[in-house]
Amino acid sequence: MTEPVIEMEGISKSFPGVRALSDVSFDVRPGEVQALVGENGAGKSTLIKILSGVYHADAGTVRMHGKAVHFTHPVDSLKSGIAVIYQEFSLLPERTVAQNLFLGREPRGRFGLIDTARMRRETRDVLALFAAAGRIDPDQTVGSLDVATQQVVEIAKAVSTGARVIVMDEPTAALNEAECEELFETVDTLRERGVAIIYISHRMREITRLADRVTVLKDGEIAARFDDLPPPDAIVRAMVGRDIADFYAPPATEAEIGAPVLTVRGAGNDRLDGIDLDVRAGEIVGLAGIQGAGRVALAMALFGHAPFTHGEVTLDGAPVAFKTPREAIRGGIGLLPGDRKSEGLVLMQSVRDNGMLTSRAFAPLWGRAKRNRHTDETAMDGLLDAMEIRAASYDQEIRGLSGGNQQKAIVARWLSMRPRLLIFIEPTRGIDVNAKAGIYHLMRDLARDGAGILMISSDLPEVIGAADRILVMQNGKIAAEFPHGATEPQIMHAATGETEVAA
Amino acid sequence: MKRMIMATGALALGLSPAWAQNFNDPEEFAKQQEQLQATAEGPEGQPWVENIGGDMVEMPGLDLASGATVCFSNAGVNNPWRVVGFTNMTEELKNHSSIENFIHVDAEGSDDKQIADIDDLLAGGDCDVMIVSPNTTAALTPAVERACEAMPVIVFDRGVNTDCPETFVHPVGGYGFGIQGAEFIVDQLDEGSNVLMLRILPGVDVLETRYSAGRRILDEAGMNVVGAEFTDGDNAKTKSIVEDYLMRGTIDAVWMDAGATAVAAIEAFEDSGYDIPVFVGEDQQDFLRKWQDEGMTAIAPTYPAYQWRTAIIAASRVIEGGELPAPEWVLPQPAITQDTLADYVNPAMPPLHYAMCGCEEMEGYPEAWGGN
Amino acid sequence: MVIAVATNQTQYLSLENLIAILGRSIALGITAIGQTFVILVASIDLSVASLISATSVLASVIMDGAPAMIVPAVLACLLLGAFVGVLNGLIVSALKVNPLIATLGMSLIIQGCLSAFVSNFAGSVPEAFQIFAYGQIGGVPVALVFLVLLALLAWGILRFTKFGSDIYAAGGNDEAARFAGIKTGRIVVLTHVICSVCAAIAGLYLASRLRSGAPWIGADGVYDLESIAVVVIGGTVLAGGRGGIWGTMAGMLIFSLIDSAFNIAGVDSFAKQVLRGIIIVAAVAFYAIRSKRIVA
Amino acid sequence: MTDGADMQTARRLRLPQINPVWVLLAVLIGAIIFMNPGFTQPTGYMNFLKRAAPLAILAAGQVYVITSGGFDLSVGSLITLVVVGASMLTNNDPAATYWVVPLMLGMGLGVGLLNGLIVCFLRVPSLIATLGMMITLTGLAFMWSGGAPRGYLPDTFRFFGRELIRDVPLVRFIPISVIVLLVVVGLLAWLMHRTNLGRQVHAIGDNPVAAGLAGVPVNRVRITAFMLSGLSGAIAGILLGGFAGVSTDVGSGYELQAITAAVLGGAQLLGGRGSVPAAVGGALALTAIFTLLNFLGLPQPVRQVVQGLILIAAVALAMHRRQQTGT
Repeated sequence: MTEPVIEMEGISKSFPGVRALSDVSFDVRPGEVQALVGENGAGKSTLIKILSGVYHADAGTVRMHGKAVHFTHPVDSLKSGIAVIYQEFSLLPERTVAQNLFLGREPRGRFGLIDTARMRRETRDVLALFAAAGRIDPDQTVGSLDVATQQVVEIAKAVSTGARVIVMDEPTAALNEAECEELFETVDTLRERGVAIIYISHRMREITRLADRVTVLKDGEIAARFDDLPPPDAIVRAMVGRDIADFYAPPATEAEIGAPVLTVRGAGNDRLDGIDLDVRAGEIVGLAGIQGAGRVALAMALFGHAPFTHGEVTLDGAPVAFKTPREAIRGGIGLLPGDRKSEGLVLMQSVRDNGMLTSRAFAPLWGRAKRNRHTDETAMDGLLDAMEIRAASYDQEIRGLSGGNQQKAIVARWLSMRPRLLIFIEPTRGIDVNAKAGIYHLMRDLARDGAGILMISSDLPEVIGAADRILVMQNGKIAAEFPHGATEPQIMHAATGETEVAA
Repeated sequence: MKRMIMATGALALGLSPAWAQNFNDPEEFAKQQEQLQATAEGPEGQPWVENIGGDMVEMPGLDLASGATVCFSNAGVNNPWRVVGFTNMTEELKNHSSIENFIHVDAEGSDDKQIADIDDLLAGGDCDVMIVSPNTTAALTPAVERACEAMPVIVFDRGVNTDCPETFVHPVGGYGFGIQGAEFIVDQLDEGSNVLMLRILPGVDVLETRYSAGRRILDEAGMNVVGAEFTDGDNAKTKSIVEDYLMRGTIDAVWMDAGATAVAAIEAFEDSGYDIPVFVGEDQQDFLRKWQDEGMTAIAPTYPAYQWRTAIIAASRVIEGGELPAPEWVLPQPAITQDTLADYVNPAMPPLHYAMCGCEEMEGYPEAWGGN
Repeated sequence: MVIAVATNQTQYLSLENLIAILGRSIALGITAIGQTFVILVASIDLSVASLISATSVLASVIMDGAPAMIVPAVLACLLLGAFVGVLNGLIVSALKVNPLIATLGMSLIIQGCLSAFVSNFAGSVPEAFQIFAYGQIGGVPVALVFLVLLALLAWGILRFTKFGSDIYAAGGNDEAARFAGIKTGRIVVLTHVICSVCAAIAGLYLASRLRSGAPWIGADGVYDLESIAVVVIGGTVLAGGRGGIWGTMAGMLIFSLIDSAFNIAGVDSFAKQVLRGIIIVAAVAFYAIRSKRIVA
Repeated sequence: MTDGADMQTARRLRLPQINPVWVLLAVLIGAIIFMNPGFTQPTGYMNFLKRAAPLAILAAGQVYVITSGGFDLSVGSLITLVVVGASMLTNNDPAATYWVVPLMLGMGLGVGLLNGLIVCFLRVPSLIATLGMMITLTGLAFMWSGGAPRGYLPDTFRFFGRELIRDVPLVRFIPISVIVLLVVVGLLAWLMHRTNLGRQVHAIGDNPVAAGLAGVPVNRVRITAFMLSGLSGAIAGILLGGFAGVSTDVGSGYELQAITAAVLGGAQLLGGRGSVPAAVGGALALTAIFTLLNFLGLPQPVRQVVQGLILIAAVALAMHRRQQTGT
């Protein structure tokens, strides 16, 4: 076996009031994919930040090729060949692919000026490694690329720096199945080229598909280390410290499913076409499809954010045509956006304020903030308590909470409005396993109370596990429908339109 | 070597106050003191065509096929005095058929802009005579020199450092203003009385000279100047400053270098429950009315706005030919006193109308000046 | 504006006139070039007007009419500019003070220091230095040539150098730039230095043009707000990362044209001000309305 | 971050809860009293409050716009327009006050509405939109009056800014403007901190996209914030006109002072955080600084320098604290 590129030994790190890592040892070898798993807050990010020089460890050593190194800045680690691909892309949308790839280390030509020709040429060379190369023009601005392609650029950027170690932090968070597969192939390519890969993910399927070894972190300590690929159950058990038998809530019984809450007939706009859709009371409808298939566009059309231009929509039997989110909310629709930080939360406000945001928005502008027609502070606190949100106080700014607790606060926001139809977009993105289960059960409880639920997710096991019925979108149309219990390949085929028409 | 030291000092922004221009010129002080006493030559009751002790030059007149175009580069109409003055000017134009076109460009108080304006006029306009009211003296000198090469130029209000213009129209000056006010205080009060001096802002030559003259006379008479404060010409600030001084002690007289905020200063006494002391204001209607209504002991030195008429008159003499006081046309600078107060108060006029406008007999009076 | 130009077209479009129009706004143009740099990194500089006053005074005091002192005076002004730029940059990047507040504070400090020592025109500029403002090369004013060269240099820096690329990166996404190894703090400081040095040059130009420096010339010209308006009208976004020099130059040209056209059309200066305000808003709305971003 | 860390920070946050602006204000008042014991007399502190009232009201309005994520640079010129306009309209007719005052308040609301509409629907950043408005309003004030004030303000109009209620027990007298200050600030503070409007102003300044998707009427709230700022400008204008009479540059510089006051009070530029009482505290502190420098007999330039230093220091300190507490 080859020598490790990176060895981290006895790493400890404390922040004021909390011990983030204690005595963690970790290594990764060339040509392997080392999966790093753990719940949110388990210390994965802290470990990576120490590796990349963002934080400094209180104790312990980091060795690269056997030599102790001290990175004081991410740039140091980058120069030594460690590249980190963060969840939030670090690309500049206004600049070209080539400019982004060589950001901060542009090749110089005469008089120290940037050698644009060489930059373009080398960009093409690097991109040639990737299947997506054909879709990318080095002179294109990154902003004009879709998310998956942007990620390719991001990885290409890491490769072009000649990185020997690439850290991928939940790289599939924004990708659909087909794109995930493309990414996996890219990872395989990198592995063959002898790059060491640290792969952080919550998704067991990706880990079983990719990982050579698995390290599980829990509460800042190593909970388990697998030198061979273990069965997924073992990983989950190590992560959460117990078995999760009832990870997904049980599907709806026939008796629970009621009359249609929402019907859509022949609706469309510039991104959607011929949408026919029913969501019944008590039912969770999963919406699958690749990125750009129109799932989010459909949600935003229903929600009035980018309305339908034609077709008929009824809500509880009454025809509706929402032109703004406000109208949709007033009509009884709620929506949990896919990007919590930028679309869901008002980060500097308190947990309670986040929970009461929508109910206040529909109360008189000059009315008292403590109490409105939908809820009041006591009721909201009760709701937050019921969801077991962990916060020092509901007066605390919400940005200090973990992703799962933040998501619950947004759910509470909608619960107080008692919507007829609730649309979840990527409800568990970036949320740890325990919290995921909580969200699934919440959705089911809501459905049982008679609401219709539309869930958009790029995580296929999640769609399969949580939904009573699965719709697959492709090219702005609903391409197929499956009952609970459909398999991943079936859905994949319908989403990509590669094989037989779904039954 | 000295300059190097200065340079080092300046680098640290430690510019020595010695660099400030000299606003305490005893010769000029004496000259203006004398001019205040002098009798002006010219028609009685029309101070805007009178002049004090100037030489006359015979203008040949311009040989023009049609009516003349007069271009006016104005420093700005950014204060009420200039507004009144500019109205005087446009009304005066109606008396001169020889002036067919009048082009007015406004520099909005910026030297840089005024230089560009003059260049524009030289390049694009077809001016026959140019009137310049310079924003500042030194900065506008080169532009005026260039203009002189192209056409006859008349300068008024502030001067320029060149004698190329046909004439420079101005009243007696800042020292004269300062002298009139301060001498009034000295006449009214005993030695050692408390005098508060209120100034608009530092650095403006016409205001600095008023202050230096006023200060000199007050000091020489043994008055106790309790403070000299800048008000920025702001009513609220003026009132606050006076209130603060009243909390600290009595004030027997207030001397002001410009009267725009005089009423606010008076109100500070009223609102704090004090008698109004001896006041030096200016010829704004609101001050004059207050003076009359409250029966104050006051004087209003003036910086007559009628000089704006004189500039047009000078231009027309250049065009038509005739006698022109040159190189300077010094206008009389009367102060309004208790004896003449009634002649100048006019409730129909706006509060910041300058009574010494010499405009009462003009055709558009009072509507053009905002009166009723 | 178009009507005014049209009715006066015959006399308006002479070469002399065009040069006069361009020459109106040299100081504004120089300042705006510097302002473009700071706005590109999502900063802003409100201290340029005071700095222009300070450097004009400094130049004219050091020169004090002596041709031999031109070089030291110019150097001193550029140094002062660089110093203020470094301070602004450090307050913004190291102390993390909102640039609007930081440079507003700096502006007050500079103006205060300046007014403490001078209250009027101080010193004088020798004939030789007046060439900067009044000299001509083949009928074209030296200052105009200088402005064009400065714009070309700025364009070259932004387009062809690593520094230029770093500026767009730091303005577009500070974190991404930092993780790419770009020392964004240093970039912010450097752009502030460029901005302040440009303001210092504008101060030198004004000293040359006015033959002396005075502590109010920057404030009188409203170079702080006008330079920002020019940059924004030129399509550079206040949020940083997008825009360029030629837009700024176009913005400057628009301002000059407005001024000249209003002068010729004889628009009363108060109405002129109203129109100017409306034009600034309209020009920015013209760009902004097409972008979907929510602004505040 | 783990939940444990959350609780830790929350606990530590509770200690320095008191806004530093009150400490600053207390120190300044102490210094003023030391310099001038007369300040403890009603004439001293009532004059101080009377003088600070317009700025305090302005800051209370400005904090709405700042919290909503914008700037309002137009309030200074709005003050000028109100004073000049009122003098033109009343024309020294005491009876005119009764319709001119509401009209001026309406004009303030109208200017705010226009600012809001430009920002919301023309998508012009508020810095530029209100800068354009500032230039335009100044021009309008001059156009309306022809460059110089044309009328007097009758005493009925000046009542609010100039008159006192005498023979009040304990304090001897209360200026009307101090009563106006208390009423307006109380109202604005209540609106900001007790009503849905206030919470939503915070929300749209914090994250306009999220607020919009949560159903917050972003444009309506933003426009309301601008209108309240405009209204506060009009009220400040009525007080200033009453205090000192008519001039054409009454309002100049007030917009920056109002922003400074709000920032001293801890309002976060670009939105999401702001407090009306603290902004008023900022305004009082700023006025106290000027008063103190006045007592010290320091010349104007020094005052500028001190103001600049305090401005930078206040924000730098706030940023430092924010980083320390990790919030």
